[in-house]
Amino acid sequence: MVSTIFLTATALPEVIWIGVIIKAVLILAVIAAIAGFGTYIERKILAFMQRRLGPQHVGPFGLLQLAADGIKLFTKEDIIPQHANKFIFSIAPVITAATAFIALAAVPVFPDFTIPFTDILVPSIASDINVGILFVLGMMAAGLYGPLLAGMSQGNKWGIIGSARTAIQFLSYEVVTGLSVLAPIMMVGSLSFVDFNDYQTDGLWLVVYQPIAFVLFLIAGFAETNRTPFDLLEHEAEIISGYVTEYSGMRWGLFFIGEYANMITIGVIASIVFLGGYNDFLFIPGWIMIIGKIAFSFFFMLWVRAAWPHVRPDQLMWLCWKVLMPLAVINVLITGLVIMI
Amino acid sequence: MYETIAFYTFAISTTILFLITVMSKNVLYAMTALASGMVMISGFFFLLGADFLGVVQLIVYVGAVMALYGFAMMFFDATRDIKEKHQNPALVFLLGGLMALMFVVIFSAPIIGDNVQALYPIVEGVGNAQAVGMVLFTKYLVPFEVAALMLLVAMIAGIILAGKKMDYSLTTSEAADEEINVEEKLQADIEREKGEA
Amino acid sequence: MSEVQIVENMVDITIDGVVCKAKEGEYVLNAARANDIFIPAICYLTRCSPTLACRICLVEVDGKQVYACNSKVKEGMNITVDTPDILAERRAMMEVYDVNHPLQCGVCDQSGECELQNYTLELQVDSQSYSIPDTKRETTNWSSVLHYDPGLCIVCERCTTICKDMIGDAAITTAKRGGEALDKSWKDNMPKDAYAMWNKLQKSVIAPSNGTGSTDCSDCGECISVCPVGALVSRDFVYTSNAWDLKRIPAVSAHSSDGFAIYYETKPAAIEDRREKIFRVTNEWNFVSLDGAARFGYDFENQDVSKDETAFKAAVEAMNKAETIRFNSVITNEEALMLQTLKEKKGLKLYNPEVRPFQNFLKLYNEASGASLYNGTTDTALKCNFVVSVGGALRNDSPGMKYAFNNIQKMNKGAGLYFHPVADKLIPTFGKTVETFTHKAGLEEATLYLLLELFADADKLPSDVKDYLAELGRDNLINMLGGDADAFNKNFEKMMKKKDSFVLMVGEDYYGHAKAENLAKLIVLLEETAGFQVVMNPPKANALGVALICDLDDEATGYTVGYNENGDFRLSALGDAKGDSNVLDMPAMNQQEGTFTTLSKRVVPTNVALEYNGYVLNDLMAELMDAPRETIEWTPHLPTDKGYQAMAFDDMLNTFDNAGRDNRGYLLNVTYDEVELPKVDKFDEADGLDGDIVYRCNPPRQFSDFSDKAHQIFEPFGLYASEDRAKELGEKAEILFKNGKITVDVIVDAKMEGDIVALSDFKSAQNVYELFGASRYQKVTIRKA
Amino acid sequence: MSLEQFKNRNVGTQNYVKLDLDHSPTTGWCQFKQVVKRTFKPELFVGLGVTFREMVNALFRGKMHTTQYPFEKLPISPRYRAIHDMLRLLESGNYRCIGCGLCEKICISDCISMETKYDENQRKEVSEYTINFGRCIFCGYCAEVCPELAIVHGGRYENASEQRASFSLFEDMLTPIDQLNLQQEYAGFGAISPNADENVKSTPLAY
Repeated sequence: MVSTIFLTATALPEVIWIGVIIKAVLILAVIAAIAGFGTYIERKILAFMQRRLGPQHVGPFGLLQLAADGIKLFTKEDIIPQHANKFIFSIAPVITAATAFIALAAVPVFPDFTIPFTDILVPSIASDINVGILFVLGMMAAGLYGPLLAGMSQGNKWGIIGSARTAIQFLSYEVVTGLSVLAPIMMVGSLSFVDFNDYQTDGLWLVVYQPIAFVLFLIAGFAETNRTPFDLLEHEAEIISGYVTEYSGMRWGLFFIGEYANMITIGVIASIVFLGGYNDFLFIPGWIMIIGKIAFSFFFMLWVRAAWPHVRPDQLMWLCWKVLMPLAVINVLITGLVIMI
Repeated sequence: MYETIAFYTFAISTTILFLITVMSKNVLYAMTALASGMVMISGFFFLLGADFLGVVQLIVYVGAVMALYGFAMMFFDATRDIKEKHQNPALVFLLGGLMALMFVVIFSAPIIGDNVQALYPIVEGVGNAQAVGMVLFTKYLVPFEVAALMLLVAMIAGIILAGKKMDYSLTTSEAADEEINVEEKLQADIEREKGEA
Repeated sequence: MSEVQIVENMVDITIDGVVCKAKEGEYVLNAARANDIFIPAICYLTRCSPTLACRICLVEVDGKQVYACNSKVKEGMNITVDTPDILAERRAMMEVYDVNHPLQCGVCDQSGECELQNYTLELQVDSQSYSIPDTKRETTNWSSVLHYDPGLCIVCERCTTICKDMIGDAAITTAKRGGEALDKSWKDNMPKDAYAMWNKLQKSVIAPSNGTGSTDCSDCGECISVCPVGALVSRDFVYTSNAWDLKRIPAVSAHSSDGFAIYYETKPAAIEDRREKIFRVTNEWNFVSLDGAARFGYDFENQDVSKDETAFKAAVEAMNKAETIRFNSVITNEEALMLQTLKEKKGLKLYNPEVRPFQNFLKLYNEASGASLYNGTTDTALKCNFVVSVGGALRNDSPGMKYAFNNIQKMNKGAGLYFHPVADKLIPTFGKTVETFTHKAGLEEATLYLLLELFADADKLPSDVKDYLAELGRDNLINMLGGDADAFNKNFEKMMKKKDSFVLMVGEDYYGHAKAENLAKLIVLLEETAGFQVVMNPPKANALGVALICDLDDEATGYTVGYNENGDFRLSALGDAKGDSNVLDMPAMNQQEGTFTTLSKRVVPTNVALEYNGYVLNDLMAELMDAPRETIEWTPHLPTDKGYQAMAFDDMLNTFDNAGRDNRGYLLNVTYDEVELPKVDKFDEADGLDGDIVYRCNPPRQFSDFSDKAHQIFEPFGLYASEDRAKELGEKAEILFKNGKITVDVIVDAKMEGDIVALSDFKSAQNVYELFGASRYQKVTIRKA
Repeated sequence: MSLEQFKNRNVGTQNYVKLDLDHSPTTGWCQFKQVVKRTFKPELFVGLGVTFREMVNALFRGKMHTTQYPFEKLPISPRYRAIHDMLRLLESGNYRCIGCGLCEKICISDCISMETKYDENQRKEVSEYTINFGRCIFCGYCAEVCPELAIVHGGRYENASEQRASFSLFEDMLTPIDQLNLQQEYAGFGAISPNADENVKSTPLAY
């Protein structure tokens, strides 16, 4: 997909290559680090919510727990089960992680900025394709092949159940995600994130116009990122670890990074599409606003995990097809009607 | 330059992937190759600047192939060791030959491509999505609506097929109880017959 | 000719309202026990005389209080075990026993097998009314095996009784304790019997009877086994294990031919060594008394054996090559049968110098008497009242016979005659009516003629024998055999009073005797004309089984495989196979199951006590020819024409019943054919040997390499001599035989008398049998070395 | 912690709270009421609220629940049955164990074994003693049966070790002689009952 970046970069002549590369590196490095750091945050927050201390002993406040985990993951023995399909088993985690990062290519995280003392303009987005939102959703959909192939290739019944659940859960919620963002897209009239951001520069946040779409998107987002209460495909109490049952070491870590990157992506999309993007808010600069919004949505996901139990697969499907999808369709209809009038 | 390299990369990988899809007996390989092939095809759309179509290709086919995986999961044992052996070398020969021919066509494509005129050239300032929308709702309105109708029919048919016995519960319905009763009756009959004998 | 039957009159008695059958003249206590009725008793031992030390067996007979252990059964007796008076009396006695008895039950070696504890609970003693200051009593070691803790002793005198009445050593007795005298006020305040018992208890303690601190006995350890409390314990066992941890494995002693019933008691050797180890040997002491070898010679197992395939292959090869198999009598019937099968199928020679003369002698006896086997057993011998021992060193050769000889004197008011060239100081102590003759070696025929003269019914004797006896003259014969005719005749009259059953114990000397045939005929004559029942003492271990099962050859030729014996290739259970490719490990007797044929003609089963992982003889058989899977599958195939039964090993019982009947295994069938009285030869007085004479005889407790291997048996290999003779010989002596010489240590046997010295034969490596040939006496030259 | 509260085996006097569950609706009207009640009660947000409140409690009101285990330890009940201790006589420092073997006998998982010998003082001495903690089920019978209160259950419940052997030998369980003054009298399972004195029967002694 590298070529995509090149191609779109050529379409934006004022941005020089180096800026795009910086942005790409930033995304890769920062998001990967944040994804790792996310595990620490998650443990801490879940602990606090259960009145525990959480990681405590590696580094100050346990901050270096991440490093310890990293070392552990990298040095662990890489086990490939005897009856697994070795090739597929090996590439499955890579699919998850890679698609998560590729999706981020089309996501604007910061406002454009110039590196001080140089003319290098770092664009807000690595690749501002005009169908950005669809591209991100598409990439996240492609990312589902990770769990799917992982579960199928490992020769383990829990894996198979995990991948079966992947197939139904993602296929179903893909529909809800798409329909829920369709209404804002209709209002903005563009698929580009930058346009979404710009649309909200002067007006109110889109969440005010589209509260139902926002809630639907959040719910679908939980399902897409495989988070509690929809973490059916690796739910320990039922299916050991689902599709990651046989994974160990860094292969397992890649799934983890992919999951956290996806959480960030969902947070970014929610922030830009519904919560005003990286626009300045009163006196607060835009970049702080966007970080705050992403952080909140990340925190919200953890909060929900601490508070709510997860649902059964049949409840999940019932909710998707019988509640959320009709709601989304009605929402789209009403939005269309309002726009027409 | 980059387009050329990208085009050849996509082209070759697409061809090879689909060949694997056709030739492999391992359902996992076939399906995975099919899915990746679909992703590769979307690359062509991006190359041509048809971002929207590219993304649609991604979303639609990725989803569709995932449904196929569902069937694969149900019908095949993915973990079984499968020997990749072909009983019909003629077929391999034929497909190999066709592929070689295809490569020739692919390599000559840029030459031919020079002479191809776009039917609906990209209009500056008009988004990809709009362009597709405009074409769909003007020139191809009737086929589009017919296709939509067909999908609706298919959907309803699917619902009916799947939902035929939706209100029939194996655990609680009286019908099931009756079935059990029937079995009991049968058992009783058999015993009575035995007794008589 | 027929089996000796001792007729017993059965009478009816009533115990606690139950009508029982009992033998007339039996003690009430024994009658009750035989009928499964419990009468408490601490001091009484079934086969010994009543001690009356504990007085707990008090019962009421026809309204009168008597002691059950010493009142005899009469027709129509009515016995009440518990009356309120008796219960009060018994309780008082138990309380007295518990006075000052240390409460060390936690560490006491009796560990719950304590009769004091049992009776205290049985009689519900829950409080104490009596007290007296305690005396300090130090623990002592009486010998290399005996450990005595007087603090725990309740002076029931079971140990002294068994030592005197059964073992015959009388090595321990009661002694003064120097305890506090009882306060006279007790006499009026407590039951009479309890007071008397306490009075005695407070004054006495057990001590060696020779006045020194150590016992001078055969170290049989029977006193240990009868001790009801933890006062007497084997030194090796003190504080090493609790009784409840030990697994009891019923077995047969592998040493003497008595086939004593024993229990190997095993448990894992140590925390770090989980292999089973034998911790001690116990016995049913009411019915069997063991000798020192049986009790202490238990750890002769062949340890740490694994299946050494190269040695096995070598063994198979050696067996194929062999012309002779040399073995001894430490072997089960099954193994003997295997060897016999080898002989039949492969034409091998079987060479066993230990058993060969015995087998010959049995055959001679059989020809002369028509009986397939001698007619007596130890059990029947114990019921006789006149016992004669000929041709055997009773103390050394056969502990069971010695016990019987002694017990007859003590229990049956019996009398005894002991003929042997080697004088033994112990035998005369068995009783006043025991006469010993120390005759010249070689004059064994004269002994039997004297017995004919003394006991034979003159009417039954053939006239030529009668004439010959008249010609010899009784006094002349007595004097010829080293006796004093006048003194003997006087005593003999006393001895013969009220005697009605006679037993003749025949020892090993006769079997290899040059005139064995004549001796056998004379024995038959004695049997026929004087009503003697005869018991022959098989030389060692399972000699009788080997003699009956195997068809032995006179000499070894060619390539020889030795089974626990010397040979070109050796099968050895002695643990000397390590690193020697010419030796294959075999299981020792405590590592294998099988049957023994005992002196009492009983086929008894023995079981596996210790693990053995190597090859057994049956594996070799399986390799050489068809063999069943297990050794014990040979058991039903023991030769029935020799009296064995087709009984499977697993069907054999291994118990005694309450009346003391031996139910182990089965008795050999003995057949009797009518034959004419044998014609006996005269003897020549010149056959008596003079000069330096060596007698092939082991010290007590030593029988074979196996007993020697046991760590608690110390009797060394050597030349045993009386004190005087040993002084003459010095520390080491060289003995020159006709066909070789041997240099050995000279060891004093304080109980021996005279000039004849005894050379041990228990070490197979020393090959003493080769030096002696068949006879046990050899004229040699002995030099100081 | 006193022993008395553990000696109270009278189940039922504790303050149990019984769970009061709603009855499931029987009529249609009841079902309707239940649906309405559940629909308009923001239970999901109650859940979020609870967790958030607890977080605030933990972070700012000092109500953190964690015991930092290897550094902090909670007191354990005297009746807790952890790794055994072998006690010494307080007066002389000798072993209390007399080697009677009752613990070995009663052990239902057969994990105790011991070796005893006749020592130079003519007493029974324990020469080797081991408990196989791989098999021990910590039932406490050994402590209960011990007539000398020599083997007791200690408070050492951390059973990780480099080798199994570093637990199971007599010396490891024995009170170190220099810490004799720290040896606690055992209060738990198998300890003598508070009224033991009353149960002793006196016996006349002449001295």
